[in-house]
Amino acid sequence: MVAPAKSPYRVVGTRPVRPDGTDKVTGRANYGSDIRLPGMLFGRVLRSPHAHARILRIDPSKALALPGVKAVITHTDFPAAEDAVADLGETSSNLKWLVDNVLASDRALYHGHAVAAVAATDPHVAEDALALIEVEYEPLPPVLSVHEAMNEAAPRIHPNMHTVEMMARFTPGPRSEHDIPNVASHLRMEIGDLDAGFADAEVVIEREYETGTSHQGYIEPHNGTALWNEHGELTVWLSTQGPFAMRDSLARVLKLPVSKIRVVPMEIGGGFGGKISAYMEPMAAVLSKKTGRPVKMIMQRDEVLFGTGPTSATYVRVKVGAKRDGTLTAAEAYLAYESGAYPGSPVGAGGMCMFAPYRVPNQRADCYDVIVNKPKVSAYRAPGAPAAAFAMESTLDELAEQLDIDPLEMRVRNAAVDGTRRIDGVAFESIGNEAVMTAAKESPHWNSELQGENRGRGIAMGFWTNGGQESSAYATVNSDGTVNLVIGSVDIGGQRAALAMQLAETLGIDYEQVKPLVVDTDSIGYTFITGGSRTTFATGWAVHEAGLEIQRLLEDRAALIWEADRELVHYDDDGVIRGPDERSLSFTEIAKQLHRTGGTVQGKADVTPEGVGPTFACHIVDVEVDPETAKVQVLRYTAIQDVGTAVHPAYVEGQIQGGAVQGVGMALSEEYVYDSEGRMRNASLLDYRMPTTLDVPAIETILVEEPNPGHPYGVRGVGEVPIVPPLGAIASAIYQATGVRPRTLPASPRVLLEELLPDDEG
Amino acid sequence: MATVFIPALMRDLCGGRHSVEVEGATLRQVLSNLEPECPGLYALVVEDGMVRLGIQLAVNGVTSSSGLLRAVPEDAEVQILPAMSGGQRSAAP
Amino acid sequence: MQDLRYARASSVADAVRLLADGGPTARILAGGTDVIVQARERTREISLFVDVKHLPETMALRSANGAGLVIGAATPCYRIYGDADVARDYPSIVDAASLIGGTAIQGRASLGGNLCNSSPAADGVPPLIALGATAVITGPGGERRVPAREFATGPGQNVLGAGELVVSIEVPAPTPGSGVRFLRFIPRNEMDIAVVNVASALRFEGDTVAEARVVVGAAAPTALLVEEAAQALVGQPLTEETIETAAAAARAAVRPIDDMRGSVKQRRHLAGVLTGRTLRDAARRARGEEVASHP
Amino acid sequence: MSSRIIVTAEINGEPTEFLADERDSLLDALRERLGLMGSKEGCNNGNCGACAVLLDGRLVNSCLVMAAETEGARVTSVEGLAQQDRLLPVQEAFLDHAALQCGICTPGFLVATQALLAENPDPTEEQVRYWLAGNLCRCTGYDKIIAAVLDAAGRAATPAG
Repeated sequence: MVAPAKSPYRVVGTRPVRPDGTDKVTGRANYGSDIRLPGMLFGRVLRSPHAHARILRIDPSKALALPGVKAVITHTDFPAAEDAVADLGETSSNLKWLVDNVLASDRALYHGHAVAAVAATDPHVAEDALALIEVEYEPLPPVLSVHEAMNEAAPRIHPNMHTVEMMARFTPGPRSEHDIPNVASHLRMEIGDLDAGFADAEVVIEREYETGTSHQGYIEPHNGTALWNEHGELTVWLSTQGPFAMRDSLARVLKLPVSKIRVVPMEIGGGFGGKISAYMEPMAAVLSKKTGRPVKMIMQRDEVLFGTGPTSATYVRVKVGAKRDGTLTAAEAYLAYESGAYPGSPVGAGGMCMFAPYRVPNQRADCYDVIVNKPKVSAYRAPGAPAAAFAMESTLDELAEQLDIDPLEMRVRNAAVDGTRRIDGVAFESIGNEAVMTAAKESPHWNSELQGENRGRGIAMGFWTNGGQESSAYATVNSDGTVNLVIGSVDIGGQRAALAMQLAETLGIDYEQVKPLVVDTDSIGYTFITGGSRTTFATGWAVHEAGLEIQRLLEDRAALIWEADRELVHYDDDGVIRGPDERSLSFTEIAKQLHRTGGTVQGKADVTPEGVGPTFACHIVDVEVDPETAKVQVLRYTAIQDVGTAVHPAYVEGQIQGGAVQGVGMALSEEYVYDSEGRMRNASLLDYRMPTTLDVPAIETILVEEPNPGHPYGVRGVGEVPIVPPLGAIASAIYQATGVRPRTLPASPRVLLEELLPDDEG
Repeated sequence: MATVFIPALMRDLCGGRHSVEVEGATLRQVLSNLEPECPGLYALVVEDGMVRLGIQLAVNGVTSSSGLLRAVPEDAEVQILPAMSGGQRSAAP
Repeated sequence: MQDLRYARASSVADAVRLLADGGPTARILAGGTDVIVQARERTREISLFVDVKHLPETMALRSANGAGLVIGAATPCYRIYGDADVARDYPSIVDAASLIGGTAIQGRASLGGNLCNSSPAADGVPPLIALGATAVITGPGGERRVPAREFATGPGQNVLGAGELVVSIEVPAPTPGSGVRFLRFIPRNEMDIAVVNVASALRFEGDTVAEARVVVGAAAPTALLVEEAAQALVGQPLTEETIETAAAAARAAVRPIDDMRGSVKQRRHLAGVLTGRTLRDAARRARGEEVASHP
Repeated sequence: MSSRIIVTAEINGEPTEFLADERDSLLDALRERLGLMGSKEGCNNGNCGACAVLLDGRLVNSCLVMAAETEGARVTSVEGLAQQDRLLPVQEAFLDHAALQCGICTPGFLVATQALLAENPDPTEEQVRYWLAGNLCRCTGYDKIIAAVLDAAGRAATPAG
């Protein structure tokens, strides 16, 4: 089933213009950096030039003497700092890490680590002041890769930290018998009997893979404006994926009750997981407290690259066993992911996702979270999965080739189906994995012939699951028959539209009758982040529930108006309330009468939905590799994905296309380049190479609509999985084109050329 | 009876077993009843009366943030999983 | 942005005076695509911008028949590649001007600025050297002319003395039988600094190469005129063999460095590849065949 | 010490006099001095195109223009594209094609597209991609943007009835 022949919905599945669209094409939409307040000061951050250094002394006196400079802060200005310092040791040091990552305390742990911040009357003056803050450093040897970090001789970045055997990140289990240097945690997932599985195999191959550090690359730099007023109330305006998550972080760092903090989400210019953590916001708050004035802070682009959270650079070793007919018998992986300066890489997710599209009875993944002197990693679209999938998909491809089986057929033969157990023990239910593979097999792209020299075609699968968590919504009926829909989920790419559509569907009214509004943390119940592929799913659920409450209340009102038996009054799918004696009132008609019959009506819902739907994707890519320069050009790209019900298909396609192109960047051109001292050398959008319009072709999409039975409209999260398959697909395509299989990504021309060049040249 | 799947690194607490069957109508009851079978496991999963940050519990494969009060149907499967969704709270320090 | 002043020159003489008065930290502001970034990122000390975009001399673009081409030092790229005469007679200049940065950069960036920024990887410079162009310099001591190949003296360094500025660039008129081509290698397809770039200029007499210039950029402290490549070509028909000899000469002549944008091995190899490709295209253009600069 | 200058320019069709810091870029001046927040700062060194404006009709990055340079010049930012209450075809096309997700790059793309169509009313897909290569978008993978631009060219060519 590629798409249902006839949609059961009136609004869901259509492609209306987004409610915030006009503001966004006229320049009127207010993003975080667009805010201007009376008396506002401008803040800037001084950052460490060293990857690892003891901070001996910070002297702000010259900066403070500069006219226009109003305040300088360091780590000690945070109220939580004192407690946090005491919280050393091997147990959960979350708070210390959180505070230290915002502003370094005794040591700077990466190039770009914030060490001080200044507020001044003018942005130019604030910048001038940075140069006047004196910091004395004692440089320490940096640790720059998982291999270096895990070596016995490596300096311990957190001397008191020991490896814990963890269920998951930040959850200490027993201390490991083998304390591995700079490894914060080791997580093992296992099902079946691995040894038996490999004994059963007729072919076994084991390969190693590495990926570089890449950044979410949102075009809008981080920003935050804070006003801490005389009553001790803090208001922060910013671009964030999670206003409530930010409120929580601020409360912890600043030791404030959440009720004293109001976070106002402005429009957000991209996030992809990177705009959740606190960076400058607590600094802006403390600078505001110190000066009594609002303080606005905006990162420069280089700060975004070296001062926020990119994704992990990774090392993955994978071993796969199969029968001659291609049946997989066992799969084992060793994953070591850089977490940056503090624990918390997404290595567990990598281990959990890499084998998920396949039915492998015996599996094990050992996942290591490794500290290095680089920025603390942050979530980035399907965190951890792309690198791990690259390793598995490449190995599977090689296995298929050895067994002389078509790579897609190899996947079809081993496809996970309902009832197949994942490595974490969960059995799949109602998944679209096979449907995606079938759609790939039937796609025009797969059935086209690839002609021309130096060209190759690759295919790869990807898996991700979407999140549930809390969401709130309420909706008020206006007398003109419209509805104000109030939500706490930030709109990062069409969420207002997708949510308004679901409410319109529930109420049987037109999309245009719903006016969605994103509000601050004082104005709605706790709503988890816009991220984790959860908003259309979970906030959509809340919106639906709010709609159902409106239905019930309007039934009550109609019964009252008609003096009819409540049981005989029904709100029908077409938005008409019908009662006895063929009486009926349309939504608009009853809306008009509300004020005269007892007042307005409001539906509300706070939900924590279960029933999250796992998603699968299959990408097909054709590339051409210039044999003389090793430059890879993507010629054609098709992304097939199980999207559940596509609420607004254009934005679903957009998620897939955007995710695929970010994956192309990871595969071909994006990586952090460090020198031997651990300084990032390419902290600009010139040299951190995100794909341009010329680097990618049109991205064809095939939406496989396998509705999620766990959601009223069958919604599955769609945003993350499209970044998972591109790495493996492109690597395989390069192999087909050149005979060289990239095992380190990005496969930049520089790296690939080494493989393609004749040895005698030079 | 619910079947609790034991994560690899907690199996030595349970005599090496991959899964254990216990009674319980809620996750809290299931985990409490598991304790005699797998001493020490409860403290690894529960902190201050709540599921630890970074862990999620799945009932029949479905995770939720409803915590320990969640109902466990008869013959359900319960898994103890690492939290992993994009941007989960635990992704940030 | 470091603290600086802005002054708009009302004449070339005014620009010279402003520069001289401003001292060593005064800089000419043409398109600004390099110097504004340098001032903002404080990679170069600048206290004064002297804007020269309001002077007829620096904004010129004249290609009188047979008398060569005069490009004002501040004339932006888009005007250069948008000019039909330049496109016909000096296509390698169009090759370069149409790929420096993106469209918005080309709305401002100038070849004079590219020359004066003196980056070893400047895309505008190799075609000028290959065409035998001359920088017309004015300063407190009057006017002087310096060949483009002698202009840069090292990364970020050039022959300009105190108070001197480049007013224009003169390019000799093409001779019959000549063809030119510029290509660069970048990892993306736009918006990158060249890993290596090469400009080639050929003049044929019949089938024989009568004159050849191969200039390799980003592979030495300044763009490199590879005499050995020319020697391998001149006096013979252009064949795959002579092209390979020239490419080998380019590979042998370059003195590249390893940096974040490319490795020594990669640059050396690419110098050969691009030498071959530019020579083939230059020959096509010499024969009157169409070789497009850009879509 | 910073010094202040007064600049007179035509901003979005209006003769405008504004006070600027001599160090201000045109982007700084538009946003901080004139309150025109439509032009966005994505990289502040000419590599993303989010701040693109027309300077005397020519597409430039406003972060790479000094405010002082605009004395006597004409500047058109995204706020100046729409005529009275009518969106331009390119603005309509971006909405209809869902060519924006977060929308932060959109002002730059719209200004750049307007400049393209003024010069080449009927571009090929390759020409569109070439012209827009200096405008980065991280959300869309460009697919729907290119479709919207090609559609806008068609709409502009067909006068509304």
